[in-house]
Amino acid sequence: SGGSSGGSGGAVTLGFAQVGAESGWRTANTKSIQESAKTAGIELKFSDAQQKQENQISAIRSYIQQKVKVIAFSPVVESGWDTVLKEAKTANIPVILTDRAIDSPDKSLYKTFLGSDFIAEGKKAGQWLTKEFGSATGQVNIVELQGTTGSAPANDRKKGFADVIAADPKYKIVASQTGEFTRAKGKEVMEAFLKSQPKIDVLYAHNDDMALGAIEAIEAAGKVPGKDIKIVSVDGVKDALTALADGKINHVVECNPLLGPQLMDLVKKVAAGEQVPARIETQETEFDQASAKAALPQRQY
Amino acid sequence: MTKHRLFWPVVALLALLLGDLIASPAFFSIELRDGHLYGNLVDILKNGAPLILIAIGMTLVIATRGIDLSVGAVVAISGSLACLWIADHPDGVGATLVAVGLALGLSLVLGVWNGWLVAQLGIQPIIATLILMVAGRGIAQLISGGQIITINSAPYEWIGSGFVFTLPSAILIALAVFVLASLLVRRSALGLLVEAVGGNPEASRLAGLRSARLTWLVYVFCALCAGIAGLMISANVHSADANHAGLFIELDAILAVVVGGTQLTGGRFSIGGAVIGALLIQTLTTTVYALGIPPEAIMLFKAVVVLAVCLLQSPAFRRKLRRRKARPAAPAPASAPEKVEVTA
Amino acid sequence: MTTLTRIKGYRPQQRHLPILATMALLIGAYVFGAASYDAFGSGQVVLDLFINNAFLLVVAVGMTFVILTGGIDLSVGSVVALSTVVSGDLMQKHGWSAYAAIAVVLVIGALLGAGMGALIHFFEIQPFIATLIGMFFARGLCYTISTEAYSIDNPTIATLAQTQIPLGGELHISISVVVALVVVLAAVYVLAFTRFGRTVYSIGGNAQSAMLMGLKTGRTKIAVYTISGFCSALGGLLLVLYKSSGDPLNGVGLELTAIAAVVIGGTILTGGSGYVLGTVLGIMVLGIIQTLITFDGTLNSWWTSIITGALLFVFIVLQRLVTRRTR
Amino acid sequence: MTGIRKEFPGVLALDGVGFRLFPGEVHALMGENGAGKSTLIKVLTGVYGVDAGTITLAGTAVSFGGPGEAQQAGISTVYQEVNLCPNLSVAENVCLGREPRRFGRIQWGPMRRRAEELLARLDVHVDVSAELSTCSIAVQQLVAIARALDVDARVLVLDEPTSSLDAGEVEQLLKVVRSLREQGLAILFVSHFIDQVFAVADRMTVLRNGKLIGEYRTADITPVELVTKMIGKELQVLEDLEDSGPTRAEVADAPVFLSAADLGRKGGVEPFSLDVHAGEVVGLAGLLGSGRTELARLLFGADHADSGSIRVDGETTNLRTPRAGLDHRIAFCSENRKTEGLVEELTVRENIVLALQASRGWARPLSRRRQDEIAGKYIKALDIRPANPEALVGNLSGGNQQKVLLARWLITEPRLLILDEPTRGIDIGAKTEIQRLVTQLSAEGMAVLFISAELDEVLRLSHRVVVLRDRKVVAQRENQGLTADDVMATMAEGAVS
Ligand SMILES: Nc1ncnc2c1ncn2[C@@H]1O[C@H](COP(=O)(O)OP(=O)(O)OP(=O)(O)O)[C@@H](O)[C@H]1O
Ligand SMILES: Nc1ncnc2c1ncn2[C@@H]1O[C@H](COP(=O)(O)OP(=O)(O)OP(=O)(O)O)[C@@H](O)[C@H]1O
Ligand SMILES: [Mg+2]
Ligand SMILES: [Mg+2]
Repeated sequence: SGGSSGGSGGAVTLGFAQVGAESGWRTANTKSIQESAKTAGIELKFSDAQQKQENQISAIRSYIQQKVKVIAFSPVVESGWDTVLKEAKTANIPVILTDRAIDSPDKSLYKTFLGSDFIAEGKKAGQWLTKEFGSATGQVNIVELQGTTGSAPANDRKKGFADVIAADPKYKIVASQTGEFTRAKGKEVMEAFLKSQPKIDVLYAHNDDMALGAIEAIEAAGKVPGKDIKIVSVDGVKDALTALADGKINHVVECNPLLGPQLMDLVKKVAAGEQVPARIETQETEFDQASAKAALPQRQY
Repeated sequence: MTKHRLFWPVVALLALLLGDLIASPAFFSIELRDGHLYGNLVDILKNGAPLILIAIGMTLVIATRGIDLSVGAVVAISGSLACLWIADHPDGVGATLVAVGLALGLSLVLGVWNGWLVAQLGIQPIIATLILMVAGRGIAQLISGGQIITINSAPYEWIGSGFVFTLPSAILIALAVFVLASLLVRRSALGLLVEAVGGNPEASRLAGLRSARLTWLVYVFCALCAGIAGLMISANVHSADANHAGLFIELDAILAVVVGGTQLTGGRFSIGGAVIGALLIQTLTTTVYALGIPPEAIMLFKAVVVLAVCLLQSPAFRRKLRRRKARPAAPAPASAPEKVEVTA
Repeated sequence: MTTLTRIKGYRPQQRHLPILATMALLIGAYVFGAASYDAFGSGQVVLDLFINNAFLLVVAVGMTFVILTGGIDLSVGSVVALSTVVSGDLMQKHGWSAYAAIAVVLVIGALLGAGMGALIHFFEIQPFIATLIGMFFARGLCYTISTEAYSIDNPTIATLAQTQIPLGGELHISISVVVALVVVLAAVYVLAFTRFGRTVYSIGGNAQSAMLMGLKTGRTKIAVYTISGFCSALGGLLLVLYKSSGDPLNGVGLELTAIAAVVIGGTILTGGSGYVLGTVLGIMVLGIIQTLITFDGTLNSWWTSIITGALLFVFIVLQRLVTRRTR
Repeated sequence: MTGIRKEFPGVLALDGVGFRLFPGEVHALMGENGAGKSTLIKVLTGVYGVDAGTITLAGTAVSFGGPGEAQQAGISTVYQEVNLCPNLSVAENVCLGREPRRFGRIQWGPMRRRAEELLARLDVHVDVSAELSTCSIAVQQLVAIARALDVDARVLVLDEPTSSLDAGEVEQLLKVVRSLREQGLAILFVSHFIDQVFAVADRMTVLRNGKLIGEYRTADITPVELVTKMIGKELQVLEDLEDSGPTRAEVADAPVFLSAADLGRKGGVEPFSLDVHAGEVVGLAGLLGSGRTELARLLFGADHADSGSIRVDGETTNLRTPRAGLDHRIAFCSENRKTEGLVEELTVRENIVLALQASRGWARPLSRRRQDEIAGKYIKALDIRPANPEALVGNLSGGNQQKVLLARWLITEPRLLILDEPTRGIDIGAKTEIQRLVTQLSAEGMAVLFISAELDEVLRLSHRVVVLRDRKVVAQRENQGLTADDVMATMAEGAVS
């Protein structure tokens, strides 16, 4: 393999620098990109940064060396991209951001952003909660399973949720701990919550996996997830939708990883020098029990 | 009594538990729920079981002056393989046994691989096992297709979250391995030979020890322990997560071993100490959750507690402390010289 | 390699063998890359190795000192993160000048290192544990300062970061590379030509003997960890230049990469034997493995890990075989 | 030093010991193994703190925080075990901490020259840029001494500096010591060689079991009196050793146990042939670095031979590893007990049973009772002190460590026992005991290969003497009427046997 270079031939070469393969969500994201590149006839140079920004930067550098037509990447973190993106700009290679935004004030460094808004996801979860418990009297005790400390989705989903529930003092987060986005930790932390908190009404999990782990802890404690403790989480992976269909989860806010087709459209447009909007949100919904049941058969990940 | 090797690790564990009791009296409450014991202490045992297992294996590796960074990857591989098999086959005890056999067989092969690099090629252990640490997670992802494999098999789940006589099965498995390892090591000559190889490899070689074979053995044993731990971790959450299962567990395991009184420079080892160390670390984790320490502060909290534990265990620290205390009380040495002789 | 040296009639010293072997392997890998992938052969790819790994190089140099004494420093990743976060905090939140922030960061790094060294020397806590405590502590400090990444737009930092030093043709390096090379040269000098440097080796050879020989082992041990802390802080600053950001999640797992680089470079983990130059080569090995994979560009995530491991294996085994055969 | 008391957990190493040292004298510190000599020296130089007592240097009370401070105060010490850095060059080991510098930069050239000069004073000529670990233990010992001589010292402390040196080196060293005495240095000298002590010391202090027995002028005491004071009872000197062994004729009739043909190793020893009969004691004689150890290692399988073959009991075998040697019931007791012999953090018992256990394999452990039995027996037979099988070997005195190592090999009941400097650092009582043991074992049919820097010892015990020079076997002599001078001559210039 190898030996092929950007400009040669008719095919557009896309250099894509992925964050890593840290979750099923991410794997679905990667798969979607790889598959839709194939169908779109785009030659894909793919690299996996193993969750390290340094690696992503050096991958982008090597794409510049290889003179690919377009560079796309999902930033590991929001900041710190100016230097390398300036190099890309100097080399006249357009850049597309996927999944996460960057916070550079210089908007000319990239052509467009395609992805989701973590704060909005947190807000949606909060809005569901306020609707669900709108009529409740007395304090609503919430426990929160945070993502990896310091990571953007954790920070933003926490913030969006907190902003919404701050409106009413009856919503109280009685315990909030990191479950590191994993089932095992989600379960372990929930086990401890169940012992230290006398009354829990709602669980808000920053991703599905932690919610799925927590469900097992709740069941082991002899409680009924979805009834005794209501659960809302973010992502919308298949397992979570199944649990939602079974009534063990009450609400799932979608964060869609399947942005391959949308990305390839954009790549073609950008490569052809067409104008594209500066920000494109992926199509995302929210699921309740009914829509989960409906969506399950086609769920790929 | 204070001379016993396990004295200070046990004191440290008890001190931490005492701290918990003071901070949250409910910490110790245990009740019977759904026919099994339920409480924080039970959680510590159950969730600590995988770490205990790995720490046991790691102890022997460290005793030979080695280190095994690949245990986390082995955890992921073993769990993924077992869950893959179970997901593809109708559940039942038979499928579970096959899955367990496959996973442990593969773990064994991985241990042989590590042993080969260290004992046969003579590569430094940290690098030799780093290879599998890096590649192993990839292998696990390859097995699982990068997705979390969710399973539904009561017999398999029993390994991680079942109960026997109201006690978590995980801790019983860990206990069994502990007893087995202790017997194997102390009832046979393995313990002595391992300590000799770790204490002075060249002298051991000249004393006629087959150190390559021993080295091989400990890496295989360690990988097997990690394999069992992998089964446990995946069974506990009914799913295999190739990306996160056992992530950074090698650090915790090494910490457990060292807190348990085994030196990283090899030689004398204490499996019991490693078990205490692992329990200490798990207690610390559970404490963090039970006391509601905010996520931002967990690391600081851990730093402080581990520092306190290590200082408590450090003979040098105790010596200095004692001297400081003794100084104002008795400034003059007991037997002062009567006359000063002029010399040199 | 064997034949090459024989032709010249030059017998390399036993202790230089790992370095020569690594160098030969690196050249081999480069030639392979240049033959397989377009644009790999351009000199800039080599320079990019330095540009991308400048901060890691500095950290690994500090680590080399520690490992030469037979110790280990697990705190480097966290200290790197702490340095970036503190820089971000001081410059972005408190509006400090870049130079003041840099000074403070370096002092913090050195102090943390000295603290760990003191734990190791005075209380005889094993280096692994003492620096693990340091690792927790520094990472904890990061989170307490900020759980979110700072985007650093300080003009001084921006200029430093984006200045390219042309080397003729299309080739260029960054200021970080210059800093890293200066650190490497300083370390080479210190280790080879100062009493302190030789004491470092002697402690690694046999700490007890070094003490009985009347060397200042305690002071040296503390100094070594101080150097490592300082280098980590400096590495953190280079990372700030590299990424213009201060992120509490920076450098997770970096300690292992640094240790791996040092050991691949031929330094023995039990101390007493090894060279800074080896560490530089170790970094290059890790860098070139990654570059090869990026240029290939067809591997999905898990194959990336597997191939990285496999290439690491090939490098280490070849290195091992070469050094063994010539013995 | 007055009223010095030092207690280790469970052992009272020094109990109210006083000691005086005057400028311009050589003062010998005498005592059995484990009497407390090394401990006293370590207390003096600040390695250990004292529990009680004072140290006065030139009228002022001092207390050193470590060897570094002691050195600064003008006390230069050679500790008993070779305490150098094996990973550094010879030159560095001589000069470490005092390297010639310019603007803080170490001058490597001058440093090498200085090391060469210092070693030349001891008549040692080695490549000073070679790594120390490539040097034999004797050379290492000389390097340590050269290092101590380099200091601008007022006090020179030598703890068993001669334990693995042969006569020539010892003579050279004593010459240097005398000249330093002339220069007004105070010299503290520890040795188990009574004749050396009487040759050089002006005064001596005797310790026994950590207690001060007395201080004597050399002129006022005879060797026999001294030994009596050291061990607390009369010593029967074993003059009749030679008679107790089998006669030469008997041995020649005994079957050949091991036979080496053209065995050799590049960089080690040149190919040699050697037959060892059952019940025969073969002594190896040679100067420092002549290749005795190398030869022994080849016979055991510690190193792999490049050429030649070995036959054991008439069958050709391939001794690739020490393990193979052990399986053929060959035992090798290394001269370097610290790095190649003992596992310091294990107990006396564990060290003693190690080789036996290794040969049995891990699955057939010696029962604890059996281990205690064996350990107890040899602790008694060799008078290992403290007589505690659970003491850590690292905490034993040098001589006692040597005995432990010897015990390890004796219990494997080998058919060929290779002893490389087995009496290194052992007091005379134990030395005679070991010599008696060798004679007795050979009478029982065990073949022994005996290496010692003391030619007398070799001659007393061996049936045959193999002489090496420049890593080459130059002569094999029947020990019948062989004198030390004969052997010396062969060692020095070589001869055809
Ligand atoms: N670190 C230690 N811990 C415990 N006991 C010790 C330690 N060092 C020495 N001892 C004990 O102190 C006693 C005196 O030992 P020392 O080394 O001073 O003897 P020595 O006179 O030098 O004997 P040798 O002639 O064999 O060298 C011995 O019984 C020894 O076991
Ligand atoms: N002059 C020398 N220079 C450097 N290395 C030497 C020299 N002589 C011996 N050696 C090394 O020392 C080691 C031991 O040599 P060997 O032990 O065979 O000598 P020996 O006859 O036992 O003498 P001794 O033990 O009294 O020094 C070998 O590894 C050899 O390479
Ligand atoms: Mg002594
Ligand atoms: Mg010798």
